[in-house]
Amino acid sequence: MNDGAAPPTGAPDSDSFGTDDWLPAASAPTGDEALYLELDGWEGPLDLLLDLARRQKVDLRRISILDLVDQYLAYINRASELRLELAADYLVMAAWLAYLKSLLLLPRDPEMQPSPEEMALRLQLRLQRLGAMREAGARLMARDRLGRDVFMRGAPEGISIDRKMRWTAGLFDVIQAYGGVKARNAPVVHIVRERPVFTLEAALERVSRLLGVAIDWMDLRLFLPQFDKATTDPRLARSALASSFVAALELAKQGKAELAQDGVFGPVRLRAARSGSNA
Amino acid sequence: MNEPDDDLVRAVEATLFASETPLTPEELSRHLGGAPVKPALASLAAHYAGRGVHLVERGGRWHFQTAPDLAHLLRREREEPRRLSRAAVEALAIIAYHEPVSRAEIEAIRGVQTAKGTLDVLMEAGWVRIAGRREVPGRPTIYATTPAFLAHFGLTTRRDLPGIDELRAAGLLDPVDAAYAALTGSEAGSAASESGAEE
Amino acid sequence: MNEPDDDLVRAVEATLFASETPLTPEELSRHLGGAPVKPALASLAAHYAGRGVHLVERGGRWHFQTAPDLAHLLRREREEPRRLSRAAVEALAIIAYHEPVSRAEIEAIRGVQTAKGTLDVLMEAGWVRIAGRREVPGRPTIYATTPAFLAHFGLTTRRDLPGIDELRAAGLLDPVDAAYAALTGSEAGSAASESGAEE
Repeated sequence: MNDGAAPPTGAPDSDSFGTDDWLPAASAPTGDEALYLELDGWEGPLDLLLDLARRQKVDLRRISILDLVDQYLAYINRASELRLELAADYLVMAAWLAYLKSLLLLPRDPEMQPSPEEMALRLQLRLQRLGAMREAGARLMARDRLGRDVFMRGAPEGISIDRKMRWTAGLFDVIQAYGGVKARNAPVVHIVRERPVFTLEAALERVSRLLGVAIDWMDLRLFLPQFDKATTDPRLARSALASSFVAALELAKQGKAELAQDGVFGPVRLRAARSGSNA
Repeated sequence: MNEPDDDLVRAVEATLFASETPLTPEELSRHLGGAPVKPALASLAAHYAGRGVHLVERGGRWHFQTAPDLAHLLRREREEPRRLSRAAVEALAIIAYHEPVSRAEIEAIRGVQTAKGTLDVLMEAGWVRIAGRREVPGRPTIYATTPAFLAHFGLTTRRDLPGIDELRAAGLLDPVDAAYAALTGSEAGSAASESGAEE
Repeated sequence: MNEPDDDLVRAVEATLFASETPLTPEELSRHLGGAPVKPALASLAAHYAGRGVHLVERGGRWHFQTAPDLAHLLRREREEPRRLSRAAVEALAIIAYHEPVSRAEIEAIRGVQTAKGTLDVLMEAGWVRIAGRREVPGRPTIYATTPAFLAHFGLTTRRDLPGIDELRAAGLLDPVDAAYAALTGSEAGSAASESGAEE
């Protein structure tokens, strides 16, 4: 099962792993060179460090970090002598470990943060955690596994659930749908609803009558019939205004009235035409 | 009869359970290193006799199967409420108001084609039935509502359905007025405009 | 404890035998018309405890499986389940013991980058699922195990993971920062050095 990462080709000296028996059998190391060629087998420098630590055959909590650093550096040096190509992260780790070693050996700088001891302890903690997870994985893989050690029923009949639709609709849905259908498909007849209007004829009659009794300019609005606002449809009043305005234009055209407006949207005024003059 | 070895019974039990096919006693025996399995089979069959699973022999091969009286557990129906589609509600309404009615007549009234599946859904719901054929050329199937339709919608008879006049009074039947009301913003037709707005 | 109804026990037995997948008590109960199935499950589990087939609970789901001690009889014809790469085994262990966990957290423990394919393999096996995102900057995807993981490795719950109590007690499931702080009594704040150490 290649997962796309560097394929684990088995660690060298795998019997020192003890719990790593789930790995493919390690190719037997025949000499230094073979051993170092296995560098691909490690999952990075931390993995290599863990392997080296395991070879010390002591509890990871009691591991000597200095020994471990020496082993790692020796390993990397040897690989370099053999002119093996080392991935950059191994070299970075080597440089960092060399630095750590120098800090651990040199006289302490109390100001230094983090202290070399802290750095060493953190490295140890990381190795412990990786080691713990590696063992946990091995123990997991060694369990009685479904499909390998234990089996589910070979030929289950299967249980099936047939879904049955329960259709729902309300009476109002049905009635409304019927109304909708009838309305949609009834022959379309356009009926303009009867509504109160003040006709042009009525406006003409009223405006010319009132114009006769007016003595000077009068606002057009004063020519409108007076409606009771509470009981009258406001549209009737608007209709009267419109009709009266058209009536005024008509009277002006006939020469019977004069129109005046002082400004845009200003009140429209009218008066009876003076004899001989034009609007 | 000698009681078969308990380990062998367990082995036979596990092997038959895990097997993908029924096994003959010979196959079982071969699988289990030549042990005589027949007493174990008999013992197992007796053990499972009253349980929910039986060990049975069919044509010389043994396998586990669900107890016959529990076979109904293997298939279950589950009801799922589902709203009728608009097309189905309309078809149902037309059938209710005009029954018996053919599909062509439903389409004429709806003004659109009605899929066969729409009527199937109504029949599956138990609200519409085939009421015979119209004696006209082509002898089309005609549809009518069922007593279950009346029961579901709380109607005693079809005459309980509101008439055209009532629909109009309820504002359900006047697209022109509805459109006018919608345009002028008057309150009269807000209910009607809803149906009027539908196409 | 009340003895559960014998018919119900038989029904639960038959349903679990017949089911192709493990079932939760809720699914079982729904299948059996709402009956309370837990006493029946307990009774069945006890009945099968010494037999060649066991009734087990894995991640809240129940299924029958062959007894582990009979593995040697059943294994021979079966092909080995997929062999996982070392990276995949480690990632799986880290997810199982730490879940939910982000890829960065997996990598922090392993000390190397985890190829995308590694997690894909675990998800394809049905053992690992995406469990949402961690509400921290970058909102990384977090991973957790599935009921199928527990079923495959014969775990009733994650508490049965081998050694998990000891690992937790030893602080080995805590991040390095927390472990360092616990060991030295210092604050966890000075911890940036951990990642700095790698670079």
